[in-house]
Amino acid sequence: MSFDIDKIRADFPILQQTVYGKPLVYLDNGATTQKPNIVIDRISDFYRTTNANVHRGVHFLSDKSTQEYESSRDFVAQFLNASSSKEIIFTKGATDSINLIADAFTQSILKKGDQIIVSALEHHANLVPWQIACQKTGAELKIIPINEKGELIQSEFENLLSDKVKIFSIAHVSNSLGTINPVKEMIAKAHQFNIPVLLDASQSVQHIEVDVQDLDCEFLAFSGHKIYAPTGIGALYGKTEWLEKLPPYQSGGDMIDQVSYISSTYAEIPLKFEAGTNNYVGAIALAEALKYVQNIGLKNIANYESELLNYATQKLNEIEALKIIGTADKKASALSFIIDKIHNYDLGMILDKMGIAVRTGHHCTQPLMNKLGINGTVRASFAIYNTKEEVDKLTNALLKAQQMFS
Amino acid sequence: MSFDIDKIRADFPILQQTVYGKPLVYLDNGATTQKPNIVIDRISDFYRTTNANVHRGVHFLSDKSTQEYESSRDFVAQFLNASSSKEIIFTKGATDSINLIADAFTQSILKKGDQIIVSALEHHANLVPWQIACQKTGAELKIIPINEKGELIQSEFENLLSDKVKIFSIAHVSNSLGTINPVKEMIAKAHQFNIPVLLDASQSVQHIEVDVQDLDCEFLAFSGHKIYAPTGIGALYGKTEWLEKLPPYQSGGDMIDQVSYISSTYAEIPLKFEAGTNNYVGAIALAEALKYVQNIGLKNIANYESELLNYATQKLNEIEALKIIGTADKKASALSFIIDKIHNYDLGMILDKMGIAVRTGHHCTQPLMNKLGINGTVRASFAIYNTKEEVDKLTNALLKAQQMFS
Amino acid sequence: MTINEIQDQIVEDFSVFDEWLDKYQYLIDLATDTPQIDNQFKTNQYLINGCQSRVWLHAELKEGLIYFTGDSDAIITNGIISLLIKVLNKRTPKEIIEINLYFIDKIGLSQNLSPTRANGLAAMLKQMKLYAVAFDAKSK
Amino acid sequence: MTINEIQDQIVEDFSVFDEWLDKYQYLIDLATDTPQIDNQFKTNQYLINGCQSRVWLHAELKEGLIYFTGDSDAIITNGIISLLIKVLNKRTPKEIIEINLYFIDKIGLSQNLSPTRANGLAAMLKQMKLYAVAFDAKSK
Ligand SMILES: Cc1ncc(COP(=O)(O)O)c(C=O)c1O
Ligand SMILES: Cc1ncc(COP(=O)(O)O)c(C=O)c1O
Repeated sequence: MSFDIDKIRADFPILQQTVYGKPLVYLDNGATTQKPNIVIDRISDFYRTTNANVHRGVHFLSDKSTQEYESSRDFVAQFLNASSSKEIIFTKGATDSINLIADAFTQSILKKGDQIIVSALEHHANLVPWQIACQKTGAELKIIPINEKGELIQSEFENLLSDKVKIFSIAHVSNSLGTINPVKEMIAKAHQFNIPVLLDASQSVQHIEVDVQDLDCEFLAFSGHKIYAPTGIGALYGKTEWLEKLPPYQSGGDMIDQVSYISSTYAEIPLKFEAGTNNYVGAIALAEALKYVQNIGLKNIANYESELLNYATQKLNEIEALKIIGTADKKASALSFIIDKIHNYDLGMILDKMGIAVRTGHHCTQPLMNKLGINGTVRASFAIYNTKEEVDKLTNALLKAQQMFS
Repeated sequence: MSFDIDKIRADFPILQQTVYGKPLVYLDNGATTQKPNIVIDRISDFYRTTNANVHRGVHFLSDKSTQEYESSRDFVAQFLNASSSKEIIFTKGATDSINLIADAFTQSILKKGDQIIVSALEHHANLVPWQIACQKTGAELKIIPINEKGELIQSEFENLLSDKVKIFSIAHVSNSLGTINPVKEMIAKAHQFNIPVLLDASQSVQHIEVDVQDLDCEFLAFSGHKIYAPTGIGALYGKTEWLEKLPPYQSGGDMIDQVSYISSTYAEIPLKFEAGTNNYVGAIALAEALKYVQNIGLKNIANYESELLNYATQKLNEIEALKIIGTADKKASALSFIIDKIHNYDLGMILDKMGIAVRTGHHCTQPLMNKLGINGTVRASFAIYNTKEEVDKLTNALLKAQQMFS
Repeated sequence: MTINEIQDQIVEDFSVFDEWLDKYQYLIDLATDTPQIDNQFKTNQYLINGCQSRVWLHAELKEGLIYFTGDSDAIITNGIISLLIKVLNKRTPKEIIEINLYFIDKIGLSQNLSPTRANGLAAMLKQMKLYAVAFDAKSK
Repeated sequence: MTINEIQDQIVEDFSVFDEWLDKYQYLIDLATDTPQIDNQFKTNQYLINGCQSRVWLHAELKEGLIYFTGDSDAIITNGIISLLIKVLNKRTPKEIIEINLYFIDKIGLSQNLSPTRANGLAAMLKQMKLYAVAFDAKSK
């Protein structure tokens, strides 16, 4: 399929919205994406025709719901190129997925003296759970530093590798700087020390091709709402042998095999990690969103968005006193910047009044902002439905704002 | 508002569905309820007009989303009569809510020699997390036994009370037998020993009035999907002083105040317990569902459903060889039964073929079934849209099934 | 009779019913035909996972042919076991491994084949094939 | 001028703008009017939570009247502080406690009053009232 931007925009009803009388220019896709009609309708149709609780029923609707839920799992597996559907666990989102793994490692692997590696670019969701794991177990957190372009310093990463490291958890794409980390190479290096790797793909699955077998990561986490799916659903991929050996996270219905008042035995994976009534409608809508993305094609998406990002970078660089934060050679989606003497928050407020939605502040990467010596940035983050005209609007709005504050 | 059953049925589009060419008779409400148009439309409309990530944005849509999310919290607080909105935490569902509390008690309160009380009626979701808490801390699980009607034996409960008990967690209404437990009195008794109480209201909020201040429970958990709201959302109520002193559960964005690479400080309640992007659309739809319920009125609902349950009980009792399991004086929604010499699963299959959706098996209460010496039951569970005609269909179908197996 | 002759026969038997309930009545009636498993095999080892009812299945190889017996505490499940055994009994491992089982679809029970289905038809079938594979391996 | 006279004046000042951007331009221009907080008070203790920009607010009681000073690292926030101080400065604690603040609504900034709003207008207002309550209690 070729990339037909008009058709794509027509798929997203919210883009027809106006804000303060101005057409909405939605550039806050790093925070959450908008939903195409096909996903919204999937949810409504499901509730209108099929809904019943999964896995437990002998009746027609329950069976149909279960089939749709499980084939959604199959689709997620296919989308990530997992080797089996049982390697896919449906979670609440990336934060839930990462917490699940951090908890399992806390319970069963980490000990005093062990180490955990993360990077200086991490979102709080991939930092705080590991800090807590360290507090609970006495393990130590090691941070891969960045260079002035916002790229991880590979030699420093290599220095951190050792047999002491029990897990390495890293963002595929940085949410605040847009840096695409060379994770395939980094995973291979970690494997030389038998270190399992958790990939935080929250900012990558929607922008570039992700193949878990090619990358060879042990775990991968992402959120549905950032890839055109509803809120409240996400996925965790894990290699079978790892999921089988890790202890369960939450407990309750569906995740157990036998229960007595005294004790319980657990179900097989993936159900072992899915306690209670899962968000099966969310899972079904997630699969629908992934199908939508797959139909457009991730190669096409990556090309289109990268062209957009380059165009925006060039345009913004023409603005005097504007400084782009994060100038890695390989970037996706996010464009962070500051303007001399104007607070990012002031800029955000003025852009908002011109109908342009951007994010301001630390983007849940406070330590990174401290490291960079800034209090935050304005971040424009692009998705498949954004256009060069929107980039022009952003540029003009920034020029206008500059005037207002001068 | 008076109870207009035709109008109510018209609100639920799935009830117009046929199954194997027969009109759907949906009596599996204990597993999950169907959704009224107003809730389904709320989700679609939100995605079409308003969606943006909450709490973090300076822009118009983000602000609007946040306001709708927070006013949904206000509504849940009002629905439960909580004294403040910050006592409401949005979770994935009842299982998530109970796991949160069990984890917090495991982390910060339970020690070897302590005790936890649950009842013989509990759903696995309110049993297994406490078993695991016991395994992790060395605390001991005490079970309140039931009498032959399926009621908790109060004198035995009183015998279990002591200073050793650190938490008492109990279902308001039993999902498999329908028993309404006298929780207000039991909570008062527990308080004499300063024991905090978690109420599993998964099977009560949708059927009878629940007022947390009147009941005086410390915590309360329920799932949205069982009260006409979507999957993937639920709530946890907790008294302010308790939520303030318990440690956080998951960690990530939004739940922290300050983060450095070394450590982090936590946000105020309720955000302390809401890590990552929460299911804000689910929360908004949950509030819509609760409004729908409140408009009909829980008194009216309780009256109507209780009449239905009585009618069904009387009708089913007329069937020879049928035995109702659970004959408590006070019951809500669930009607469990077995028929001599016919496996519950066989019955369920035949009812299904007549368009009647019931649940069969242990209903996630395996220990209770073992205790009762049965391998499961057929459970019909009623909601606001069920009718006496549907009860008649169930009765006739059971008679027909009896013939088939004789 | 060949495997396919038996399958065709079953399809014909079911073709007279156009009501679901009649099909199930027939399954119920078939239940009594199931070659009864010896009581000594009614143990956890022979229990099949994934069914709401309990299902035991036993197989043995005699003179190159597999003999299946089974039982369930639910009658309809027993009827289904009975059908499966009718088709698969006294066949060589190789025949079972290579079987093209079309009758389930034709009699309208294929919805029951979903692995998520509580009756475990899929699980039973899988177990029968596993027996065949095991016997086949042994005889090599 | 009375509190309401000042409020009415602000409403009038804003009434000439029908474009959002002009209102914000006016807020930006107002920012320089903010009675500057003494540097010694620009500490965490005087920092207001709940704003994306940093906001410091200080109050002192002199001869029964409250004197507010403030600052923010964001200009628009400073403009808002300036408006609030215009209205609330040099009033008695009682006046501030009992105030009916209608100008925010009338100039179209009431959306900014939501407690979830990142600019923290609600948080600032709350802090100012807290000062008033504290001074009021002390003087009793
Ligand atoms: C009494 C009771 N508690 C807890 C649960 C668990 O709810 P969920 O599966 O929505 O987390 C259920 C649902 O079946 C229930 O009936
Ligand atoms: C890189 C990264 N990791 C994790 C998360 C957390 O995702 P969620 O809030 O959906 O759980 C985000 C979202 O902002 C992110 O950008």
